[in-house]
Amino acid sequence: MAEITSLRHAVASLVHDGDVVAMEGFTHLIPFAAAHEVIRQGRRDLTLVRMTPDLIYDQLIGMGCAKALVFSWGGNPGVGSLHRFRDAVENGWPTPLQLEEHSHAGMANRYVAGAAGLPFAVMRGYTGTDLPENTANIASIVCPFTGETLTAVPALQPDVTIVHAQRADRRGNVQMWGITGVQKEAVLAASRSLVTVEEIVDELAPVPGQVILPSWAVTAVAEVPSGAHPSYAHGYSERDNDFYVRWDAVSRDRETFLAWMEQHVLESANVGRQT
Amino acid sequence: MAEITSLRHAVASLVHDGDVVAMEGFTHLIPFAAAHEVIRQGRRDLTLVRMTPDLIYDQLIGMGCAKALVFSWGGNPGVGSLHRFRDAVENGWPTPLQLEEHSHAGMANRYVAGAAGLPFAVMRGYTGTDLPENTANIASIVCPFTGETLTAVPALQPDVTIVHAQRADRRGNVQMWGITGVQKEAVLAASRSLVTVEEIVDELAPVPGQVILPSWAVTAVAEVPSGAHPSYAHGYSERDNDFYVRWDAVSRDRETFLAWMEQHVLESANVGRQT
Amino acid sequence: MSDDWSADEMMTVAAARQLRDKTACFVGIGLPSTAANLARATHAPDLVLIYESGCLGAKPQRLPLSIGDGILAENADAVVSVAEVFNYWLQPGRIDIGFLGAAQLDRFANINTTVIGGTYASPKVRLPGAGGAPEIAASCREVIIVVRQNLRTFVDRLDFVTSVGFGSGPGDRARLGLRGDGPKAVITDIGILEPDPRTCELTLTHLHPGATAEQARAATGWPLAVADDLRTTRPPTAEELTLLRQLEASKTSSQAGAGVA
Amino acid sequence: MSDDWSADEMMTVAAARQLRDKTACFVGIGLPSTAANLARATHAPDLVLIYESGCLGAKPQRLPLSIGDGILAENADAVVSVAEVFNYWLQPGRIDIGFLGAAQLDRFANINTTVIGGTYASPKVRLPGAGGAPEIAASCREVIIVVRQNLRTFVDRLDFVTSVGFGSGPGDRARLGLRGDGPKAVITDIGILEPDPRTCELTLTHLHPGATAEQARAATGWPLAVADDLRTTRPPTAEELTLLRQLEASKTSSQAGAGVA
Repeated sequence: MAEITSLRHAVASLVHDGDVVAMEGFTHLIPFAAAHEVIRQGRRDLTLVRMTPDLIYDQLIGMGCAKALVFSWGGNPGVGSLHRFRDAVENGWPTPLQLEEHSHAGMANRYVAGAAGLPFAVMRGYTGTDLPENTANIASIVCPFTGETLTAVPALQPDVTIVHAQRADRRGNVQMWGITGVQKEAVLAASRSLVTVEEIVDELAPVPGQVILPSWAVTAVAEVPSGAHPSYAHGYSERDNDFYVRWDAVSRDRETFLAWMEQHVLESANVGRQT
Repeated sequence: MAEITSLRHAVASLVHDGDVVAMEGFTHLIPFAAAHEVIRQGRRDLTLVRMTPDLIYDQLIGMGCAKALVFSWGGNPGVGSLHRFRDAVENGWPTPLQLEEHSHAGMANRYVAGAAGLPFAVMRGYTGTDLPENTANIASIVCPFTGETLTAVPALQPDVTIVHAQRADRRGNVQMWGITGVQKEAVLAASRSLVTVEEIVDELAPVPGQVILPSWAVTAVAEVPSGAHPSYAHGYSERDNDFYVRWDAVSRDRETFLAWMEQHVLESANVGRQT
Repeated sequence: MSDDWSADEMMTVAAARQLRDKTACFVGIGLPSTAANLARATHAPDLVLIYESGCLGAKPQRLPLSIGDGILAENADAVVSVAEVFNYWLQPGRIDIGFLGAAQLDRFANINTTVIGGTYASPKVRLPGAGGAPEIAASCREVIIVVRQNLRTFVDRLDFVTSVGFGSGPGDRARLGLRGDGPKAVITDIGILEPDPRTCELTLTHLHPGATAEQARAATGWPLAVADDLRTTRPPTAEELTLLRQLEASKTSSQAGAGVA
Repeated sequence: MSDDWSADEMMTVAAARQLRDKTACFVGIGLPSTAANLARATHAPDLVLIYESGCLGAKPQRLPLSIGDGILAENADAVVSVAEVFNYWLQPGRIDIGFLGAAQLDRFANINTTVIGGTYASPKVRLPGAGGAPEIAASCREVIIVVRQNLRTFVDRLDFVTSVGFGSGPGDRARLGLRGDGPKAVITDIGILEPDPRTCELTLTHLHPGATAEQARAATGWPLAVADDLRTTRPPTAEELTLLRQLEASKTSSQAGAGVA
């Protein structure tokens, strides 16, 4: 059964230096507050896994928490580049960043395999592209019935997965709805999991389109209102699109970035929203 | 986009002699009325696919519609044997029935592979049992990353899948909820599909736990109230458990069975409920 | 056997007691479902019931009549596809206990639910088949088998291996790559059998009140091993019996009424 | 170029016109999303919009600002997992048209969105990467590419092949096992390029009003093939322009207001 605890305690006990950490949320429900706590606790040498690195990983990378990134699309959606990500790849600042690069379909299937307790997934993908020669974790596999050649990708099995959801009940059952991306698979694929939620309630009233993570499949739940800001929580908050636009200028310059992080994350208490 | 049509027309145009036909519904939403129409139209040499053959396939088998059965559990749930199924296997009556036998996990994964456009699925299963030596469609496969040996099963790709659902809208979008089993996968795996529904409505009000089959993924929709009887349609009707108990006596004897089918199915108009 | 309860009631109560609170249990219909719901009503209120129809954390208010009974979906934590139950929940080893029945059982707790007599292609008796059992037997952390003990069922050699217990003995599960620990107990109407830790062979460790080791031997198609410290099962408590009978009554009344809808 | 509309508007309108009603379209954010929503507002009211975030049959009331904009989920026929979008909907070839952009494009409509210059490990410019594009390019029945035409983008040789158009020419898609037909058109701010049916090489078939073949050649990093019957794109209608500008305005106003919530 999931432990209901504070964000600070959950991050301290679940996220260790050198871990493979997945934080998911497809535009929606991105666990920014938890990432900020990881930054405040000074985790290092993380292998960060995420389909769409987004601002959340730009911040972790720029603060030197990551040694590697496993991903499929690294941009500021609708705005442009992730400058900290680019600076790490192009210039090795603040430390070199090793990349393992896939397509969305590949990453999604890798989480599916992880959730299913299988060592790999089969898909149609990557064929004819330059990805296989630059990414070790892509292989061919032959169908034992038809002889057809398909693509195999290995399971993702993070040490810890962190997601944000709308609600949990007091037993630790988690409820999310709207666009739920690969969060369920990412949690089920991991050895440990932390879910931050907008609120903890007595009863989870059913919602159309909901995805439930039963308490016994989650390690820890922490109540962090606005914990997805500047992304959004369907039914609770809207996306802070201005923040995404402003981030371009903040992140473009190393000093501006560091000053912003110092003021808004490092000196900040455990709050969800910093603008 | 799905054609909205009569059950009679849909079966006549979609189900042909010799077809591979899947009718799914896990205890819930079993498309009995459609199966009765298949019987009335005298289809022959069908390869019937279904995880849990249940009374619906007992009737099709006893009426001589099937030459083969692909399945994972053939009983009258909570009651006992399927006597027509047993008579066909044990005595070849009314015609011999070729079996392809899997586990539930294997069948579910075969539908998943079919829905995903893959020729096979990978799973952990069957190992150490006598199923592989009696079922051609089970193979070993080696993980290209870890070297581990797993089990492969080929995709199910029925010529036509038939399911029952609670509702469709006038554009042919289908909505089902409650226990939805493998219906979505079975429909997506098939070349053609027919969905019978309790009612056709103007708007599909969202329901928690709903599964939607978009109109453009379905071939035909027919309104058949009580079309799942004696199984049930969550929110519309309850399971006719007495019927399942009574079926044991009806189906035990060939003549009693034929007389019952004559009276309740062959002479019956296109109605959902015959008791 | 006492007049106060039936052998089947003792069997169900003994099975329910095997279930620890706050564990996840993969439940088949019939006696396993009754036992699991009895456990939930007594010592294991937070037992997580998982049905292969897709219901995770089912909390039925009466006994379900089938594995896809609508009552299972109504208060479940989640209702998912059948593929998801097997792939995301059973296969990775998330489920603590699996409950199985058997048409035939051998000394290594391997199970047949497929065919009896004749050949596979032309059997004397065609049984329902595998259902979820092979993967439940393989992947649950532990397995409990509930089955009436008699010579038709407890056989020296299975006519078909549908689900693997300990295969042909020690080390077989590991060799086959089966990740759960295998059968932990076989609960019968006579007593309880547990695998010998060294040989994996089923050994009679408990007799239900009134039953005898001779009775158990006579109902077993192989030379039955009997534990040196053979114990007597604690008889059903008044509470267990009351709740069990309430559960059974809820099933009968819903069955009688179900045809009306 | 006329004073009445911008080159980007002409490009969006031309892209929208490529979409037939009652087909399913895999939509990326930005210009493809604008074009798809314009098509839905004009000649293709039953166009099925599919976004990789999991929204099937999205019917946004304003232009979405991101691929996971909540407005996409609100009136969608269904919202499914990202894995399901790719595995059950894209991979089996259920989606008629895929819309892609490009940072670099070659004469066989292969696309680079990964790195420019240097090496893969140490690139001059690190681009966002593949996203859904490789499998969209492989599995949609047809692909439409929307991209501004200039020498930086229309290159003789890609620095990285992220998504395959026609590979190195005729027969390559079949050899690679790619099941869709591949790129059907490249819509630019100058005109429309279509693959030659024989050679698969992109050929300029339409010029937007006011553009010239010389202008197109000068913006292309290889000797551009030009169709003998080079046609002029029909200019945007008043209705197309009005609706396009309303869509763009809805995006700006929601963007301005979105930070308040």
